[in-house]
Amino acid sequence: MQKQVELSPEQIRDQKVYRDWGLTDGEYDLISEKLLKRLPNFTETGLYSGMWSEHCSYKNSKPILRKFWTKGSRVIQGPGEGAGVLDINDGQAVVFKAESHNHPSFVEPYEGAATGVGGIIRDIFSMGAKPIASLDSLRFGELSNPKNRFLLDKVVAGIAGYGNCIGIPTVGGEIGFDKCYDGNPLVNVMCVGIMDQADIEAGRAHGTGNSIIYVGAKTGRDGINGATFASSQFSKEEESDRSAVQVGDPFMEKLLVDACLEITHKHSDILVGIQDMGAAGLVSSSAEMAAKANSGVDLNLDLVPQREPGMTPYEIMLSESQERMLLCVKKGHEQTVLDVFERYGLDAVVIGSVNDDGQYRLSQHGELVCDIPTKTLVDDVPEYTHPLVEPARLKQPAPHFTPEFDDLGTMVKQMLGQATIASKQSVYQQYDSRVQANTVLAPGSDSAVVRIRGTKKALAMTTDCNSRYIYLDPFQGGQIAVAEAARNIVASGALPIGITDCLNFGNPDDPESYFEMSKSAEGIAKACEQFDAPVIGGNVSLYNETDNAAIYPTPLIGMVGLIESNDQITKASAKAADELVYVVGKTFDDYSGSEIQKMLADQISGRIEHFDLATEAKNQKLVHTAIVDKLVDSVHDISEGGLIVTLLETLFENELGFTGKTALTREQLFSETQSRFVITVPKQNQAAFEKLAGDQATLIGTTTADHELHLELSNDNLNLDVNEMNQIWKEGLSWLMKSKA
Amino acid sequence: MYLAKIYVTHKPSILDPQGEAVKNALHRLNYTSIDSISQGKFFEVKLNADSKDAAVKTVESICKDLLVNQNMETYRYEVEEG
Amino acid sequence: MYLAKIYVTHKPSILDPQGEAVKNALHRLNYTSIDSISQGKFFEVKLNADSKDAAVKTVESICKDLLVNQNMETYRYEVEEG
Amino acid sequence: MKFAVISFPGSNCDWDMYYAINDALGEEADMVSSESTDLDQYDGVLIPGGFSYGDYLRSGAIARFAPVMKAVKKLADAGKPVLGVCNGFQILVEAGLLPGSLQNNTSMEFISDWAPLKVVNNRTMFTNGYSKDQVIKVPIAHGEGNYYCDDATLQELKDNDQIVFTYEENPNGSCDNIAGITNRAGNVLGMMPHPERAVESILGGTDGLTLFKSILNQVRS
Ligand SMILES: Nc1ncnc2c1ncn2[C@@H]1O[C@H](COP(=O)(O)OP(=O)(O)O)[C@@H](O)[C@H]1O
Ligand SMILES: [Mg+2]
Repeated sequence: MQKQVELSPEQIRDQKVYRDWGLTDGEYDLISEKLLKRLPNFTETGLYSGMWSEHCSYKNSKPILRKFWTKGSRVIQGPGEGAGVLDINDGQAVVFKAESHNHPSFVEPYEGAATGVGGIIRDIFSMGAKPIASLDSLRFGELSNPKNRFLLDKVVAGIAGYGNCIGIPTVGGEIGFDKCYDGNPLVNVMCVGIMDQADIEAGRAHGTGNSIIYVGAKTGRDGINGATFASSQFSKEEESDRSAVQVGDPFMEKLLVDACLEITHKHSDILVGIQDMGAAGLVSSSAEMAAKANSGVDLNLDLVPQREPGMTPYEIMLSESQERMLLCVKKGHEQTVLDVFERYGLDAVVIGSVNDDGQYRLSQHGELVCDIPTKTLVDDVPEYTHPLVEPARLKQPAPHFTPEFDDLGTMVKQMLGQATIASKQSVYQQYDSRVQANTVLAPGSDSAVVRIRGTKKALAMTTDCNSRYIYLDPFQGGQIAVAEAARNIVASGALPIGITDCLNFGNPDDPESYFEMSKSAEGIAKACEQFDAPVIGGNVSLYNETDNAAIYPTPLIGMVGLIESNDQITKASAKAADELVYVVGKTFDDYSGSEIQKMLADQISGRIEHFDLATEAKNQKLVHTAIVDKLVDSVHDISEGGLIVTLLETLFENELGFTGKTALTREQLFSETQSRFVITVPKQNQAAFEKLAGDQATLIGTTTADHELHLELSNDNLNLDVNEMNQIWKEGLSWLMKSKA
Repeated sequence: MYLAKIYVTHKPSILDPQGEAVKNALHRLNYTSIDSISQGKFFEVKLNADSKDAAVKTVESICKDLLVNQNMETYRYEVEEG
Repeated sequence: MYLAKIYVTHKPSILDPQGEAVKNALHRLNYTSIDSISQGKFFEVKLNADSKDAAVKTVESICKDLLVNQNMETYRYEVEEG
Repeated sequence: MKFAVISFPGSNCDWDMYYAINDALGEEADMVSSESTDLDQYDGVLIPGGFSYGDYLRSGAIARFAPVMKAVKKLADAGKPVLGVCNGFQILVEAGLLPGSLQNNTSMEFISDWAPLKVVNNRTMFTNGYSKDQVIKVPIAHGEGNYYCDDATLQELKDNDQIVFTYEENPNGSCDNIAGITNRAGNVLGMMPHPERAVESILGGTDGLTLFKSILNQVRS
């Protein structure tokens, strides 16, 4: 037995050991002088360090999160619970949330990504909802670096390994590559669930004497105090973690989902509250459940199922072992709940009870090892506002960039093979996107669409964030992230109803980084109101820096849209030859932050121009109306790579061709002006569509059956074999992955 | 030609869901005398090398580079002529 | 308490996609001296038994019943007190 | 007709199968736990996909010992239809109801996609609704779908017309492009592709529905 000798309270104070755990001198003084009026012991100090970490307390980001618009007419549960809940009519609700698992995925990519998926799924079913789909959002450094190829390979395998086994389809996502993610990959995952509104659960523990039940995997020394480490910067020397890597067990979680849903559906009368054990494990779930209900808990740690002998209270409480849930159950009814879990072969144990004096009390081996007011763990965390300083690059943006290249056809081919542009099929074909047999649009279209069985409704979902724009202009970039997500939602025939976010940023103590965070949040908030898509939950991941080099600010937007009638579901691929092809929205010379700028200049720079929310909303409305009026066959939004990439992607699936003419320049084919779509319209709808569209859409040509593209431009002509382009695009990513050393 | 036998096992504090599942299955089959079971990997590698030392060096480095996930696993090996 | 070490390998004539994949990966990493590689499983089982003979008997039968697919795999084991 | 859909711990396509029968086909299916021991009231058994017992050790290896498997054998011996899809196929193979084994895909990656399949034998109780050599489109989603058997077994499969579906483009390295086989008697079918995911046009096609209709045809005639 490795019984550790724990430091005494005085040693902790004198040696300032709390600093190693991420508590500042000020925080420690607040705890000992004001909150406890005594020195906290070893265990207590550990609990504060976990609960007061950024990851659990949002102490640095709360002022920013308050900027978000969270109201909206559909909101049933906004930010604050495990996940947000929106009304989708007929007494049904959708529940969703996104979560980051950046640091664990860098340390151990397969398990880090897998446990990220497992964690976000627990947030969804702990609300009482059945998880119906997951999405991911990934960022890596360039694939020329073998470490990044390794990370991509393993992260994708981890997401697939967990999602496929548990049987929740991974229906969409996105991947981007930029140098700034070297050493700081981003792994964000989002999960969506549905439920009857009557079944909503809350993470609360109240009612003196009610029992606290622990269920699921045994507690081991996995990811001890991971929340604290997730809230600190990497340095190169410290790549190896002290505690054991967390390993996911999707089989166990499948049993947990089924068992917990059975309890929330059949025994809601005796279930007081339920919450997953995520960051800061047992302490955060139990303290939060109690604090929300103004109560306290008494827990006996000897009863906690343990995988290893000799675990200390600190280790037990701060372990981040996966696949565990905490329930509060009415006194006298414990057996009913234990029986359900037993039928699923799961460990479930009463480990304590709710008290009415508000204390958070832990005992082990007959000794009281922690006795502190529960609220001090959760509600008394100081909040920090930080100075904002506008980064120099934003004050004086670089001059306008104009792409220069020789042969247009060659340029198109190079563009299609870029990691960020090329098809992600080699990734998403590793994800079971159809299990549950509800997936209408699997990965490969603009947003994923999942129908709701037994109704005419369907949900559209997407993850988006072009961090290059946010780097160049946090406020407009934040708006664009939301606008782009909405554009993808609308393209599939849906209307946005809400978003979740994952705010991936650098060190908040850096005023420039904090400025980016603050401004982009303002941009997101503004755009959310415009598209009637409130923020109902999210997650913050700060300190994404290695040796002081920060990532581009990357506030991921996960958006969900509602389709009232599933005959409106629209795909990105053109269906047939002889259809009219229109571009909705105007094209300007917008190259700042574009893929072509990155390719030609090997960096991004400049000012974001020609974006405004009103135009965006107007164009989206046109597209949505045209879909509802059944005037269009396909809709594909224009994003990275510009019009030419979108046009080709429209043709690929059905091996179509295109002939047309436009007043645009050849350079403008790569412009990334926002608020645009490529749509195809059957000829018989031409008059009706043009009447509706007015000058918002421009006819550029027709689809043809011969898989050739002929496009006349104001300063060039483009002739391409569409199938050849398809091959370059389809194989681009595998090719980059295989260029292994 | 040399033959290397490489044994890869879980580090003790790392969760081994696979071993757990196999143990539970055996218990259900009434093998109640099974106390614990851990599942690892076993590689047999044939390789060319100029000397046993050189072979050992290669084996050591393929373990580190590919066969073993040092975050979670430990390994040992035997190399013999064969 | 007894400790059994069980080694499960593919029958030589049977396709071993895992071993192939590992070999190819090693070749891509420039370990061209690797001639062949086969990947099997390695179990460490702790079990209670009255005698070594009894332990061996149990090990033999859990192999046949569960651990090994005799269509494709062969096995060997060592049992020791421990 | 009354089917049993067998649900093992870790099955995750059990409800998909259940809905395919009850909603799309319009027949009756019950969800039956792998702990149950009696299937006498059923006319056929459907073993769904998923990761029974996590697919730890080998896929299907632990499931084969579930109490229900004795009853499945009994029903198969009685000549009633038994269909195993994906993990169901793996379980049938481990249980010895079908020959051969299913190994890792040669890419060592899970693959999820639509796969064109050729109906090699349309004279089985599962395929009488297709025409011979018809190419149908059915989703695949598996990491261990690489069918393998020795040469003698393969010859037997051929001689007895036990190969029912083959892939048009081999996604996993399976021998002779095998996607689905029956037992010698023809009443036990194992296949990696998921017919239960291709039973409604909104999901991308209905080629899988024909398989379930074929079972009905056979039983009714
Ligand atoms: N990591 C991923 N996981 C799942 N699907 C992905 C992933 N990356 C991209 N996709 C899918 O590929 C398609 C194209 O993605 P993307 O280029 O990001 O679309 P857009 O630019 O329209 O947002 C989408 O259907 C998306 O869901
Ligand atoms: Mg799109």
